[in-house]
Amino acid sequence: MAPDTNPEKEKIGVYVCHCGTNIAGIVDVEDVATWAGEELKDRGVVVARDYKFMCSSLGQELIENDIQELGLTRVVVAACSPHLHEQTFRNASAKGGLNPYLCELVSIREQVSWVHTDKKAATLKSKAIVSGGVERVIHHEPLEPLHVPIHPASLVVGGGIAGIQSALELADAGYPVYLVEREPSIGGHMAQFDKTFPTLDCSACILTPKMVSVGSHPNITMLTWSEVERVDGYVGNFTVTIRKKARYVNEELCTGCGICQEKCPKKIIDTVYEAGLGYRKAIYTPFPQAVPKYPVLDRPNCTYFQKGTCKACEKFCPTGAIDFTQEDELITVQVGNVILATGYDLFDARRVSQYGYGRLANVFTSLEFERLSNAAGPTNGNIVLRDGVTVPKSVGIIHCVGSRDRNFNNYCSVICCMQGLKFAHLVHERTGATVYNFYIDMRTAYKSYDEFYQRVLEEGTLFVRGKVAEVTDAARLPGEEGKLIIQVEDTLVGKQRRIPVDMVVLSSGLEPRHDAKDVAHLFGISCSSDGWLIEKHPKLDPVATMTEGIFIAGCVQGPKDIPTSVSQGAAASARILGRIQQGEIALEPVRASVDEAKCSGCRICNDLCPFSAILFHEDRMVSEINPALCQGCGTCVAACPAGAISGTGFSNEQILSQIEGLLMLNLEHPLVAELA
Amino acid sequence: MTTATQTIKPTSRFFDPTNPNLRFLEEVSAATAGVARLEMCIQCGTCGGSCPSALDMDHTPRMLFAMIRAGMREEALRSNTPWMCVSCYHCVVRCPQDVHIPDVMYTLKGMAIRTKLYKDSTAPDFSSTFVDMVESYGRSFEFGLATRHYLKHFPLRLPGMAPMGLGMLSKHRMGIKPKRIEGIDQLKAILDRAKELEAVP
Amino acid sequence: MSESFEPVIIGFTCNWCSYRAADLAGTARVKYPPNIRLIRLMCSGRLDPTFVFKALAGGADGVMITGCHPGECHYIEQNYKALRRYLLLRRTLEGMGIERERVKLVWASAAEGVKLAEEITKFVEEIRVLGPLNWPKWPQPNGHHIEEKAKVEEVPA
Amino acid sequence: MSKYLFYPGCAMETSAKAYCDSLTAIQPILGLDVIEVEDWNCCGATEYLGISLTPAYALIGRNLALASKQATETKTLIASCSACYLNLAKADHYMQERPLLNENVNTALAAGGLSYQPGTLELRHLLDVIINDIGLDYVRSKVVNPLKGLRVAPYLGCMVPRPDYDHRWSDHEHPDELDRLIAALGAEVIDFPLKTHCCGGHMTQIGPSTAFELIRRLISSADQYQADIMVTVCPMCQMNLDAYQGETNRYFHTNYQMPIVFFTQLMGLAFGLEAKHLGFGKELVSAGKALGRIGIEVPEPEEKQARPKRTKPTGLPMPTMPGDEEVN
Amino acid sequence: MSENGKPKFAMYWAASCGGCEIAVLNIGEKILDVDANFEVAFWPVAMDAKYKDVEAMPDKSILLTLFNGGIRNAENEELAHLLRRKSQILVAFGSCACEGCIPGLANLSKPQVIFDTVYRSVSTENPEKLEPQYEYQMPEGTIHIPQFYPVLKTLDQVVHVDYYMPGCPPESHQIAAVIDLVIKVLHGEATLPPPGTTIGAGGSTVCDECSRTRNVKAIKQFVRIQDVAHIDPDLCLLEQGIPCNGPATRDGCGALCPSAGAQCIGCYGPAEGVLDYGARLIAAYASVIDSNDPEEIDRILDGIPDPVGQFYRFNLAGSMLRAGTPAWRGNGSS
Repeated sequence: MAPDTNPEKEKIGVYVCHCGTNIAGIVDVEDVATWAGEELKDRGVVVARDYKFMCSSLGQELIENDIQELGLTRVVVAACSPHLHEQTFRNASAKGGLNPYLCELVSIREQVSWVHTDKKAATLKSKAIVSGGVERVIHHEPLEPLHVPIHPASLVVGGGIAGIQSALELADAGYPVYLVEREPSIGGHMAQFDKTFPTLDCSACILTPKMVSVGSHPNITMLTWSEVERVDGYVGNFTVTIRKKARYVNEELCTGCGICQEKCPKKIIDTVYEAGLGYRKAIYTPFPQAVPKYPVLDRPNCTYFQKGTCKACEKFCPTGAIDFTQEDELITVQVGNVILATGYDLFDARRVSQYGYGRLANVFTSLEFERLSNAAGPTNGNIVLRDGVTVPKSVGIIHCVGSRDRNFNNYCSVICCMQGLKFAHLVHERTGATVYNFYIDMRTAYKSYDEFYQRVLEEGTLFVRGKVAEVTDAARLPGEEGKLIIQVEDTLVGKQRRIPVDMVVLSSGLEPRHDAKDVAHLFGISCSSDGWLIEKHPKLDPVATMTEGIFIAGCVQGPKDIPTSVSQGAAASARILGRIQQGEIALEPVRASVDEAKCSGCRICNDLCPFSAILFHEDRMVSEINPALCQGCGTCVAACPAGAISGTGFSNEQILSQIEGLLMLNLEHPLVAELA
Repeated sequence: MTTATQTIKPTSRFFDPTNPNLRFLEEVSAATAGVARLEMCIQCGTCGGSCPSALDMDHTPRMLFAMIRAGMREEALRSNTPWMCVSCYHCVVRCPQDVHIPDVMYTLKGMAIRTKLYKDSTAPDFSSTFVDMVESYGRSFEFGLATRHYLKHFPLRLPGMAPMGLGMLSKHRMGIKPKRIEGIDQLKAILDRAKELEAVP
Repeated sequence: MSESFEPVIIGFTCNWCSYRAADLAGTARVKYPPNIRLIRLMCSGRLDPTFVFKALAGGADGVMITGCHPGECHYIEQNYKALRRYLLLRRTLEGMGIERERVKLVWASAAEGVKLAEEITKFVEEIRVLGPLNWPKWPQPNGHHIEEKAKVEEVPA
Repeated sequence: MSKYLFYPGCAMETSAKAYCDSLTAIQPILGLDVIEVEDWNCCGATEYLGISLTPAYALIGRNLALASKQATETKTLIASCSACYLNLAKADHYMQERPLLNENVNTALAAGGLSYQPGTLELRHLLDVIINDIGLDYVRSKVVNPLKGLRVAPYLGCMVPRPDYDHRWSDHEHPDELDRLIAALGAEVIDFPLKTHCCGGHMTQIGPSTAFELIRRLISSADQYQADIMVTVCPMCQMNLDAYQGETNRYFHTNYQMPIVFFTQLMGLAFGLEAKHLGFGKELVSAGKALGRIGIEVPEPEEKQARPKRTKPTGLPMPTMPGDEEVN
Repeated sequence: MSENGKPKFAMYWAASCGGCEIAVLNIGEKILDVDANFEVAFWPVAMDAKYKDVEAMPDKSILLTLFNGGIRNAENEELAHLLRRKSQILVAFGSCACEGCIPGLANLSKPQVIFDTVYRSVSTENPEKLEPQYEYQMPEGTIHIPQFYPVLKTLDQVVHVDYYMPGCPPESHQIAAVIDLVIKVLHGEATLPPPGTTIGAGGSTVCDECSRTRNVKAIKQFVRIQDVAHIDPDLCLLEQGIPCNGPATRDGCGALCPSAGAQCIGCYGPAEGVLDYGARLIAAYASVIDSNDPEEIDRILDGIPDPVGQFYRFNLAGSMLRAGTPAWRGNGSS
């Protein structure tokens, strides 16, 4: 054993928190403290106190004073979860002049008083937990946080509104940004919309200026039609490899005049920007305000590439910018931090077959409707049936399509209610048709959202509370022929209704990108079970992730509306700016290291590290761990057959002693005998 | 020590055990095959919207579940809703909460029969007639069943049905003699044992 | 087994998922039996079989190992290492005559406070059925107790 | 050809004689080798469950137990009746989901010296086996007499695609398996919107007016699409739609004459077997008129265009559906 | 110090095979140095001796005692205490004394089962079904044989041990080195290592001395060595799927087995500071299994038919659990 960890030498202070009645209500805290003071003397406990609120300034001073007056060398606090107050008590210890890592916080609230009902058993368990903490803390070593420098450049992945906002914030603050977008243009889903709720400003009008300033910003390097291929390194110093897919258009020469698109003979259904409702050419810019203005040649659909002849675009290009010989480029950039803003996919409404999307011509998805109602869309903003001419006289809008449904996605997609209301308004405004909204619960919880609901009510939209059972064209009653019949229980009436309409719009939910898991894996972060990327803390740290230096913004983290996406974009940037200005960042010193004398070079550990922190020295035949890359999971420590790898903060001695402490009292204790 | 055994009984966690009304919900869930998930209903009405016989029901399934939740035991058991269920399973595959609706309907029928709370005896009788047949022959036997049942419940419709009945007979689509399985005693033994088990809650 | 038998169980939790699940169970006031005592590791991949031996030899009747769901590990894939070790460990314990049910691996995400509580309740009952392990308390060659190695102790027969 | 255990169900011997005969007739052609479960009993239909739970499942349990005793060469048990199929599958499923149910059922079975371990058998419907095991290519290869010109409404009913515990069907609402089978026989399949809607089930017995409405919906819809004939996979559906069609007409003062036959009967015809060996003539609404066309070239009727067929509009593109190609 | 001025040396053979004694003799003429520098006070194998003679010696009068073998019965334990009392330096000599070794594997079985095997199994010629009795009446009076313990214990589980010398048996060159050291100490040319140290062995593991090339490991299958058609002579055995204990086994033997083409079976015990030898191997092997699918992992693990034998062949009595349930639960209590 390391000499500095012998109980005779250590002076340990134990502090038991009442947390008001949160703990004291179930656990006899005085008893726990007294017990620790007496029974754990021989383990080095010199003082044990209980106090109403240890986390209060007075509680903290208690610790500071004892450290100074009694010369404590270790501190154990029995209170709430370390995830809440570990930092608090480490700071208190530090103020008292003790290395913060010599303080251990054990949880007797989340793990005892809140989950148990039997006072005696709870008190007993608390004692066990305290003795576990004492045994553990004996083996703590003084540690210093690791400091790593922060590279001033940042990477933003995804050119939707969240990514755009992030990029602008960082760039305006004067730091370089690489913005990577997989489509030919930035803009994301917002660029497909016509109006935005609840204010109904024209989406393009508010988005385009932002897109333009991204395009022209001196600090922003925009990489569209590009994808991140590889990420190495760690917070402060990532090396990112980006594939810039061949555009077959020379960006130096292209003026974006658009003649190539005009002349291109190949017409393709545009399933991305036009949501499958319109057409594009094989060489195209997805929409007129696209940034950058250069078109992209879609190789698999290009007649020349497939058949070897055509080259219409090349013939007609006034500046000779078409370059069929172009190839993908791999670009490598150095960045200190990353923001992932890769957005969402629209739920595929074909999966809800009872709504007939794909089978029944006049059932539309929300994105289709956005294009339909968009002045720049395939129908120039005329809301018509799929025949392209007929204006609907009645429209049914169905909420919660694919959301709040165990058959598809459990979660609420947040935007669908407001989207449905927006559609209702647009239909009403543009066609004067009768509009029905079918909803389970109307969720309009945000500034001036409910006012919009009021407005739509006022406009005379008909609301039916009930999840639509099916949409069919099987006429049964008079007046149903040739219509789409929406069959639903009007739950407020308690009767089944069949409502014939001309057009049905499905307010489809939001889903994680089909490749969200790969992205997460690429950047070393994790997805929740429903596929959204997991934030560090759902309430207190929504834009950071468990991996230092990787941030998330917008729908990649979960369904949300435009204002929230924008706020998150800005928030993520603010977090990064703070660090860039610090110049460096302090990391938890929970790290593994190899004792070279013991290492036999068996190489068992070499492949175990997902962060490639372990390298093998062929010459010395030993393995070594790069502390900056090491994330402290301890897998190699557990795996080393020679016991040559040790981990700070979670060493074998610490854990084994904690086990011993926890088992010091078992439930056959007299206390328990009485209870039995 | 008691805490260990008292904590979390899967069904009781969701409810306030001090409210007797809620017991009915637990009762129904417990008496249902599979895991009923009745407590998960969000009252969206998918079931009522999907149900082919909803129009003939006193209450839509959704309402019935609300009544069960409210502890309206008698009203719920008197409702004709369970008897109108045709077991088409549209509701169950569409239910966003995966509530096992048809099975709950079966449970309610059973409860109604035991407590004699059904309004119209047609359906219960048909079921029990059918079951009697099965229990004494091991097979169902349309002719006997149809005649017995129709005589009792639709005497006026019987003449109207005659052509159908005769047609079925002439085309040998109905046996006149019931067919009995060999292991009928074995079957009886099994069913008797099962009934004893059913008796204990 | 005497009615009063209360199993002692050591639970190993992952700092990122199951430990947070335990916190969540707390904040949600979900109840579970007090028989389990949790230890926080950074990751289920940190789990050294030594810890399990230590717990069983030290008086625990069962050990529960918890980690992030496959594919959701905070360290990308370390929970799979835990899975592999668990499977081999179980076989070894069986070879020593210790019921495989005494060591259990459970996946619980940070959101699954209720699930964790249910799993703990289930496990406590399972161990209660198995009865006490009563491993002889021979002193362990560990850290500051090393001197105890010299103590002569009786073997229960 | 692989063997299968077979649970015919009560109706096969009586009301669904046609189903039984036609199946027996096409078996050799399909190389479908079935062993009937010995001394099987009624599955309880939809009735027993409503009386009491444990006995109902014990009743089904006996069949599963008997079948599992015979399950030496195969673990697959096929049922030809949808209700039987569902009851068997459901019992097996719930016995796994609810240990208590499993315990009770087995305690009951023990009284008859039987036992059943849920999950032992694989429960499937005849149609599923023909589509997925034997395969449409094989079926096509056996067609000598394509049913050209016959407009068929494929009617699957409820209990085959729902609740579909082990996800055998392409869809709960609009599965295309039966459509593809009929198409393989050379017939013209109408896109029947109510293909999985309810035939009225036991309502014909306990609430005729309800049942008649459900029957009307199906028949009239099939009629709107100008189907010559409706095909079912379930004795109960066939019985309700065929035997009660007359009553329904009287009730609504309509005069539908929609023949309802089993898919196996059409397969028999397509395989060139004689109608009389396939149980034709047993249906109350005669299929004679519709069958008149079988075998003869049918001249395209002029008013074909007038038929309400779901046409893809020309204006805006339709979303592509998975498997669009092969279906059309 | 004895009258002839030579310090006393003792060696005792408890529950073990005797290989250790041979190993000592195997050091060749070095044995003469022993004789030159020591007076052999007690060495039952080498020379006749009586326990009472030892008891008669003053305490601490023996300088160096090499104790080999585990503590299986009352006699072993009695001698352990006796020699502890009489010796200044007590060395747990060889795997048996250090960690139980092969005799320790008996800790997996109840004593009764062991007796049945020894006195009643087919391999035993015992027509009268004789079995030793702890007490036996003779005309001369009652005679006793030592009590048999339910489990075998390592030496340091009954008395305090100054040094550990692992190996089954310890390699002769290591023994020689240790003897040289002690003699140097006697002549004041060296000092003893701190008590509790493991002597006559290295500080790393066998791989350190193994000449086979090793790479990053990803194991798809485990095979018993006799089932391998062709063994690559230069490649790490573990990478060939052969469960080699080298990675976890203390070095000092010069990687004898691996160089001879056989897998290391772990006779030198755990590396410095390791608390449970088997645990290290379980963690190491499992970590490098190349699969995330429980079924497949289980299939791979089937390649290790006897995990306890694989991981605890030499170490069971010295491991954290020390025994299997049957042994310490005696005749099936609970």
